[in-house]
Amino acid sequence: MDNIEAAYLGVIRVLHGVSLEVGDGKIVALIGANGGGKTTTLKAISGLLSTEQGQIRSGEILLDDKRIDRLAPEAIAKMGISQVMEGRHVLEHLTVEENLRVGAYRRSDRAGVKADLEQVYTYFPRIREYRKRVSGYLSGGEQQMLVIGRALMADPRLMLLDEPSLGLAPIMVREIFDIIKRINEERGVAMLLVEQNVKAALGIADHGYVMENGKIVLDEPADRLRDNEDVKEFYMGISAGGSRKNYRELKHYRRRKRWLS
Amino acid sequence: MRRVKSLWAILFMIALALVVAVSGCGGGDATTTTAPAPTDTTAGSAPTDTAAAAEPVTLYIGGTFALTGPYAEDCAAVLAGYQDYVKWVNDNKILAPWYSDKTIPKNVTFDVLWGDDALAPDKTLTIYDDLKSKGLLTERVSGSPEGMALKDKLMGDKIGATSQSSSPAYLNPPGNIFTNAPIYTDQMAAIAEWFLKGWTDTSRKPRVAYLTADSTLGRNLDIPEMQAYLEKLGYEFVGAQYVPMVPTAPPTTQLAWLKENKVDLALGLMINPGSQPTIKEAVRLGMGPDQAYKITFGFGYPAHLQVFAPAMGEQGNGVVVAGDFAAWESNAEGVAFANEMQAKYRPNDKVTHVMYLCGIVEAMTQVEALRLASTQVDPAKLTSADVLEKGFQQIKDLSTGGILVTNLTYGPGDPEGVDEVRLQQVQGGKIVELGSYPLRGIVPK
Amino acid sequence: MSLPSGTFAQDYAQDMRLMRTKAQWGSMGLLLVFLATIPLWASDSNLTTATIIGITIISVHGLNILTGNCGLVSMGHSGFMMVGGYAMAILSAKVGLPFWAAMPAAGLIAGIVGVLFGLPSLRIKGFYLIMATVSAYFIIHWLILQFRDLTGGTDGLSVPTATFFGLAIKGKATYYYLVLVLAVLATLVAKNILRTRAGRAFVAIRDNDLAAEVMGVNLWGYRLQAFFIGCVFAGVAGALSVQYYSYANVEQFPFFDSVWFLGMLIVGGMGSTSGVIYGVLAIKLLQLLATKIGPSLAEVVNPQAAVGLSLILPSLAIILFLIFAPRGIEHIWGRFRGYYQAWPF
Amino acid sequence: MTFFLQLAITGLALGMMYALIAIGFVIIFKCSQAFNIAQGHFVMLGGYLGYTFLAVLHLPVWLSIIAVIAVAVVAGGVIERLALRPLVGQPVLAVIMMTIALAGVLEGIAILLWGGEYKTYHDVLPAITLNLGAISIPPESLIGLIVSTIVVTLLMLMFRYTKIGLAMRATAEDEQVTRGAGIRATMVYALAWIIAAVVGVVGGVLLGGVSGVSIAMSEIGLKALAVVILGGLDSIGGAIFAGLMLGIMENLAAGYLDPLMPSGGGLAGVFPFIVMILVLMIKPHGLFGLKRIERV
Repeated sequence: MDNIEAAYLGVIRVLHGVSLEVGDGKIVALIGANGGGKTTTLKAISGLLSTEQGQIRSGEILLDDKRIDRLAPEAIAKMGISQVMEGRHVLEHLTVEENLRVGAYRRSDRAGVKADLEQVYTYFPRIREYRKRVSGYLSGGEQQMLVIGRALMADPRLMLLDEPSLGLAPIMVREIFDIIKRINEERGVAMLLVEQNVKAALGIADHGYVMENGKIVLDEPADRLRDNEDVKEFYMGISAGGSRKNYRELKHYRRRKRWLS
Repeated sequence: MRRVKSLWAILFMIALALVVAVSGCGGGDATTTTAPAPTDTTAGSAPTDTAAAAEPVTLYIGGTFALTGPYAEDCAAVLAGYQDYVKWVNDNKILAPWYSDKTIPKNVTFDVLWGDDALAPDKTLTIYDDLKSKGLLTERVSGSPEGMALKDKLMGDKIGATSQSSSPAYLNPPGNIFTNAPIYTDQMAAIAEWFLKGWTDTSRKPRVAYLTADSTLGRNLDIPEMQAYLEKLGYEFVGAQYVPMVPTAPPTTQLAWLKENKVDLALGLMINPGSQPTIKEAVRLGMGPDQAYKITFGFGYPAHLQVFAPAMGEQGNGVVVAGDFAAWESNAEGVAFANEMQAKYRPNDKVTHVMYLCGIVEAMTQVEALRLASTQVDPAKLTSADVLEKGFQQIKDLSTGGILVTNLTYGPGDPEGVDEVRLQQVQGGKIVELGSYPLRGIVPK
Repeated sequence: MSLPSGTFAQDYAQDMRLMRTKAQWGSMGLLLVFLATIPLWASDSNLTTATIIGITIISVHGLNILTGNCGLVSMGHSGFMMVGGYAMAILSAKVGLPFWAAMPAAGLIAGIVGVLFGLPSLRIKGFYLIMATVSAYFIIHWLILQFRDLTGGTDGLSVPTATFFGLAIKGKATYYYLVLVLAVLATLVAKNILRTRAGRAFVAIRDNDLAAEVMGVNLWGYRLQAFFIGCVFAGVAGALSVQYYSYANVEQFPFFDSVWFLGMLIVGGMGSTSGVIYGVLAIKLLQLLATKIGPSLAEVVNPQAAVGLSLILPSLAIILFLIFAPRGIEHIWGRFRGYYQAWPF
Repeated sequence: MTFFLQLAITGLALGMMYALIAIGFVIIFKCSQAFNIAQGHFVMLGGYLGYTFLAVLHLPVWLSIIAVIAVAVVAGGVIERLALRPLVGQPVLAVIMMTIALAGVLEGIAILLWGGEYKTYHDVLPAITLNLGAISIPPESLIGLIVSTIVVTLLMLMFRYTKIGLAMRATAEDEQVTRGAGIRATMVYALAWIIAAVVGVVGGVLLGGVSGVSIAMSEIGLKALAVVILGGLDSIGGAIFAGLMLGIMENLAAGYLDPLMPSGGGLAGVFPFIVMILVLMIKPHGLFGLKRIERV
């Protein structure tokens, strides 16, 4: 993804020259403050931006050197990119299994679908019990599992995960992240993870980007980001040496940020 | 930013509007330069001063037609009658084959002006203004609400009109909408009298109810005088059921109600689009003169029998219609005249609807009014008031060659042209005449 | 921002003023002179068209306040016109009220009926509200037919010629002037309503009713107020139309009129007072065009061509506007005018 | 009692017709959140097409049905592609206005093609009147009942068990998710319109056989909207239930209440609207509608 500028309604510019890269089979975390353009970035990749009167003004998005930034979301999905949207978009009035089948809609290999269905149930044994149940009645965590499972059913190469931990209990967050890691390791699916829970995200990611106001301000391997003082301070709520943040440090960060961008 | 906009915008739109409006009327013959009084109309391209009587003059007949909506088929046939009749008159310069003495001046030709009011009173009024400005000195009315809407204007502008409808409201106050069919209440009275002749059960009074269109037409008979007259004849009046003018579902409920209330005679004003599904459903429910449940349906709109009978076949048996027009099978002179015109002007698309005859009658009435008036006033200088007072109101004993049951006679305060009702019945898919009945004058004048 | 460059507002009062430059006053004057002289040169039928357009403008202003500004989509507007029309007819024909008293009363009655049917509007919106207003139309229609003693049922009701302080409002030109005055008045009132507290509340409700409520806008009160004001306009227009035809009949207010009114808002530009005028002109003139070219098409297609066309032409206009210019003529014009405003830059 | 049963059964047949038309509406709404006011005009179109194929061209019934459906498929597809697709993402009112304008165009075209006249083509459908004692069920109503039931069952099966049905249900719930899953939303929309058009014209052919064909036929669409509201916008089962209920209630009201009215009735025409406004006052989302919580 290179130098993307995106805007809503042709006026509201959200992304200003964002460039990022997700390697094969890697987990990349995209972190940053609210309204920074993280979700927009994901939607730009998956093509859903166009369904919200948004558009990519310039730049290009490549998947294996093929440009996908002009394609419809359906076509992008077909190329193996599958998005898990923020806020658990389960299809409430469909049963759990129907939800999963929607994920596998574009696939024609019946055997593969069946095997993947089984695998999803192995990853998330909890939702197996509810397979015939209308999914609107699942708990928040189960719904999150379901949507991840649904994205998985498309047999994707790249999964875009938008805030999978939102509104979940800490224990559930851990469970979800463990499974994300597992999926990544067992199936070799690349992941682009947008997360507020920076600690958890960087815990499983290989690489991380920090985004501010539609720009990438930091771009480093995950372990180095984890140790970055600014990241710690502003996104994880831990400041160096436990001291309270002060104005000078804030200024220092702003300066640094501007310099970087 | 909601603040006042530059008024240039409005000016621009008005200019645009004018361009559209003017280009719309452009090409037509209406001149918009003179003051719009009803008396100014020297129609066509007549020069400012007509010195010689030989100057060609075009006189217009016609008016509003409801070519869309429930009356569409009726009005389309009427229009065809108008158009053919005008061609014939222009070719032959006499009023009708049986009137060699009623000649049309050589310099006068007739033309038809019309507009489709789609059965909407407001459209009627707009078209009326439009046609008037184009030089139409008469008017025609396509239905009762339209007639009601036009009534005051016609009186104010002193314009005489012919009508396809025969609303009781035209009589009171005496207006200038001239009818050629008996007023609906008289039609109903005729059916009631006919039915009573065949009533043999002395143990009880026959029970009568209205089964009528849910429209101004249908509700025309819902007046106290009508009910009083039926009771005077010896009926027991049960009530009324209304069927939408064009039903979107079969009127089973209304028919079941008649059955439930043991009605013997159902009277109503229905036009073809309403009566076909109604009778079909009645037959299905086993209701009719020859069915398990004995009931007679009498309808009072002359227009539809010629369409109704062939379309319904045996199913329509026993339906009585109080009409006024001769059947196509009749050997009346007027019907032969109609056939002759059709053969000449539309050899390939013959109009089978009986309202074609109505068109001839109406057109003939209008032409006669214009002819009568132009014997007294220079045709180029005719006004609508002339046509009303020296034309329509002077028509005496005008023969329609048997299309109508009696000759037409009008006068000031007498817009009702005929004085008998002709009854017809469907028997074996054919139309059979049951005879004529006098008018009973049920509506107080 | 309809001002030539170089004109600035120095305080709020100035900013909100309707007329700001001499050019505006001038063009307004010209327009009024133009409108006032129409009866002198226009033909009878064109005068009729102008009068009907004037009446429609009054009615659509009401719908614009209700729908364009308050976001309450009503598809029963011609039903409320019918209420006003019949109120006028009954008050002047049966009660014998003079014209100047019957007219405002008709507007008021239509407004009250509007409020009655607007009552569900607190709980429902969107399509449900549209259907509630559709119901309102059919229920009003039915009730009028039922109370035959009062309304004349399907026969309709004849209305005596109006007199205004002894002066008979008779003849097309006189009536045209009456409608013209009222239409200009309605435009000013509509414009001014939007500049009041209520007008701002309407817009807030349209844009986000929940947010408006949180901000302390009395949702129910203002919604009913919008219904009331919108229906008063409709009632006055209905009364004028009945008075114009000197006849009241339910078929004078067909259901499809409500639909055309909404179409006029779409074509003109939802929510804009001047858009109302453009929209009414555009749709009415298209319908006129159809009736003008219809008879010549009648030879080729069928005698009903005029009616077919008068449905197809405005419908197509609405479709094209929805696809290519969803914000209406007003917006297009605004962009066009942008050049003029920036002049000489 | 006979009177009551007769009314009830007629109401049932009428109600099934309402349900059929309402279903067309519900399918479009479910899939694309569009309110199709022109559904009644598909019915009118069906009537005229039935008239053309059966009475003018004298095609056999089965061929006519196929031809009518073929025209409906094309019409539904074209309308969706040309008129509705450009509006994706526009506000609700724009879509509603679009379908109203479509109604105007369809009506205008019908007038241009067929004139404003009343047409009939009865006696084409098999006449099998069913007599239950004193009650008789007209054949068209009976056929209508059977056909509606078949159509509804087929649709239900399709939604429940086919992949395309799954896609349509999924799109109905969340367009972004389904598009993200590779389901072509445009295909689903087009299909919804096609199904709605087909359902509408089939209803029209049936209705035309009963009461003839005229421009006024589209009015039944407005009544069907009352059914839709009553049943909830997105519930097919609700549409069927509300359709039957309204059909029966309307008939009973006309039969028993009309004579009590000050000016003799016409209650059948307005009854669905009265019921609708009452229901909206009490249950703003209809009887079976899904209540969507609005997010601030």
